[in-house]
Amino acid sequence: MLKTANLSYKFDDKYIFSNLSFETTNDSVFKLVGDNGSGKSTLLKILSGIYKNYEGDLSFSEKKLVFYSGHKAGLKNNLSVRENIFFDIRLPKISYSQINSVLKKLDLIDYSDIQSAYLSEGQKRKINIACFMLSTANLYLLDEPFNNLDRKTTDLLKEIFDIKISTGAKIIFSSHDRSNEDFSLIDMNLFN
Amino acid sequence: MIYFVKILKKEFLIYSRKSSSFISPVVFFLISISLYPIGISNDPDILKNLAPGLIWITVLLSTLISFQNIFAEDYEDGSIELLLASGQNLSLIVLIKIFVNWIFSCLPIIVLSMFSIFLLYLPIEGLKPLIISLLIGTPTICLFGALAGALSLGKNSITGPALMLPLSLPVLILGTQAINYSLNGINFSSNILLLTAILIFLLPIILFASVGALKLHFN
Amino acid sequence: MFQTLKNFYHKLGSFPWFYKISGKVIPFAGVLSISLIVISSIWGLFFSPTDAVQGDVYRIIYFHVPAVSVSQVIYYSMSIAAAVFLIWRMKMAGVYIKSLAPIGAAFTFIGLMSGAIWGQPTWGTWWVWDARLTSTLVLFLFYLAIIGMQSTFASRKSADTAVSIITLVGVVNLPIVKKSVDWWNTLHQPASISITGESSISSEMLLPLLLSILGIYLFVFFTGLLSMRAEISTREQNKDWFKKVSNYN
Amino acid sequence: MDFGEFNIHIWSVVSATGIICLVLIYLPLAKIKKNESKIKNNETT
Repeated sequence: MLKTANLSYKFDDKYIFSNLSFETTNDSVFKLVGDNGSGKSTLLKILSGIYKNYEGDLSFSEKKLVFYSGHKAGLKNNLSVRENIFFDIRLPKISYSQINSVLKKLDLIDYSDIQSAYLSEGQKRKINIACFMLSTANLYLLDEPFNNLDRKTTDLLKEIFDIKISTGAKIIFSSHDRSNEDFSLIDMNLFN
Repeated sequence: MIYFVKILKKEFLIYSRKSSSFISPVVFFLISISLYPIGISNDPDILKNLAPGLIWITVLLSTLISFQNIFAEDYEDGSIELLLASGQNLSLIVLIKIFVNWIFSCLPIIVLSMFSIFLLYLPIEGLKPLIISLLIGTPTICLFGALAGALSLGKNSITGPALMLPLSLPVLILGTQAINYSLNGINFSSNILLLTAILIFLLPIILFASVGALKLHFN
Repeated sequence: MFQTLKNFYHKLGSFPWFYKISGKVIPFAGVLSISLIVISSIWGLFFSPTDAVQGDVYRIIYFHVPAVSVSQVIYYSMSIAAAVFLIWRMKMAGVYIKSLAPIGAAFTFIGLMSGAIWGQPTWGTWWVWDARLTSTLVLFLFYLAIIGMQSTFASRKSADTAVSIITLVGVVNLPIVKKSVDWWNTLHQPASISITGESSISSEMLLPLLLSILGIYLFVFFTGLLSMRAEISTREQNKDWFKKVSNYN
Repeated sequence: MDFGEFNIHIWSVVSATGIICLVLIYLPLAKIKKNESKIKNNETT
């Protein structure tokens, strides 16, 4: 559904990456690998529509419903966990029972009425995963989703990947872990 | 549409939870207003003449504190990135943010400015133009504040507020003049009309400019 | 005709071309403008007749009027450049705004300062809050804001765009400021003082004035080219053409 | 103008204007010189 041709991005006069060409036709999950500063986050931001000043072509074959998750989760400190999910602008209208079932899976149900300022970093990551679970998008762009996750949550996230794929969605996520786990690789180092 | 209602509710909730957003302008306003008689003079005649200008300038300065709220936190926590990724009409979102900010930072001050009747001996016939001119003038100031806030995002520089003050000069002049007119028994409706005209004229321009300025940080 | 204009536009947008041409033009512009300013100043200060009403102090006009007029022209030209930058993304327009803003601020300052020094002996006051003076002051504040905004952005392009936005907002707002102060003033002060209100100027005084205006405009052209050149030399430091050019010199 | 009489108003304007103009010329010139010599130093080392 997504196709790029000679995609380049420059900050002032310096190219972050150049002539990136790939296509997401057959596979569902893409792992974006590359060294620090190779432009992984930048590429995800371009694909999600945050950065618009790219060069080259970027086309979507069907109507895209993007779910983007960056380094910053967009959580509001003075909203509770439940409110943060309920008012997340990436999600469609959802009910509290839906939120509760997701929070249960993530072991966050006891914290659902606590303001997110009092949560640990790992728990804040889990709120973002909860939004990921509830989303009905067809293109997921996740910036380093597996970073600093415990074993259990990592497994859960992989499960969610499978569920999302079964609905026909595509997932592109970045990682600096090069070990291949049956994901198609997009190697940023090749495009510099 | 559901999307914008959601944002509106979210903004309301955030502002109402964040007590500093509406308490600090109010506290600043009340303290300044009660300092003027001590600092300048407690002579009712002198204060009466100065009251329109003093109130307007104090309102201007106390709203200044709140303009950092409009975008700074959203920028820090990544919400603006999510808004941009959503592909929705950003100018409407910015308008909602300015509106909520106005309700929480300007509206309480406008209500409290009635106290100037006691504290600054403003004659009672000046109250009506004071309230009306503040109600119509402060949204324009919030617009300028949003532009300044969007331009100076991520930096705690003085450039932002400093930029906004010369821009709001016409509003200040027309606002104080409306009160002075009514104190002198002159019809002040032309000033109110001009303030409205400025608001309507500048609303799309400044909104457009603020959205542009906001996008500049994601380029 | 259109084609030549288009070619010229493209050439104007090219940094190497500008750097080459400005290097040739700058010495002539500099010599011409400075000599014009010196001639007009000497003429105005020593040889033009003394004013019947104001005495010798009126000679400040040879500095005041050119500075004020050029400071406004610079702002309007900057706003045109801002529009060009925002519409066609011409990099040179960004360079133009950034380089001309300090010059504009300097001349606005000269205008305000000379006005105050002139006002003191003639009106008996340094400053009057009338529309003209207030809007010049606001103009000065806008220049300062434009200069201050340069450092707020990481990317050069974003900074240029932000500055263009402020410049355009300023150009919309300046007439409003001027008009509103006009209305405001009608209540508070009777029109007792006006800068241009004095006797119509004689040709012996007018000639050096016109000369000094011409000189200042040329001077702005000269320093404008110079600081654009300086700005380009900073921005394009790592470009091959710039390395080549600076090694030849 | 009477050469014997020193008019403080005029001469303060003249000197301030002169100084500002000189600064306007000097600053960009210094910047250009610095940037160009920087390149030369980098090339030789």
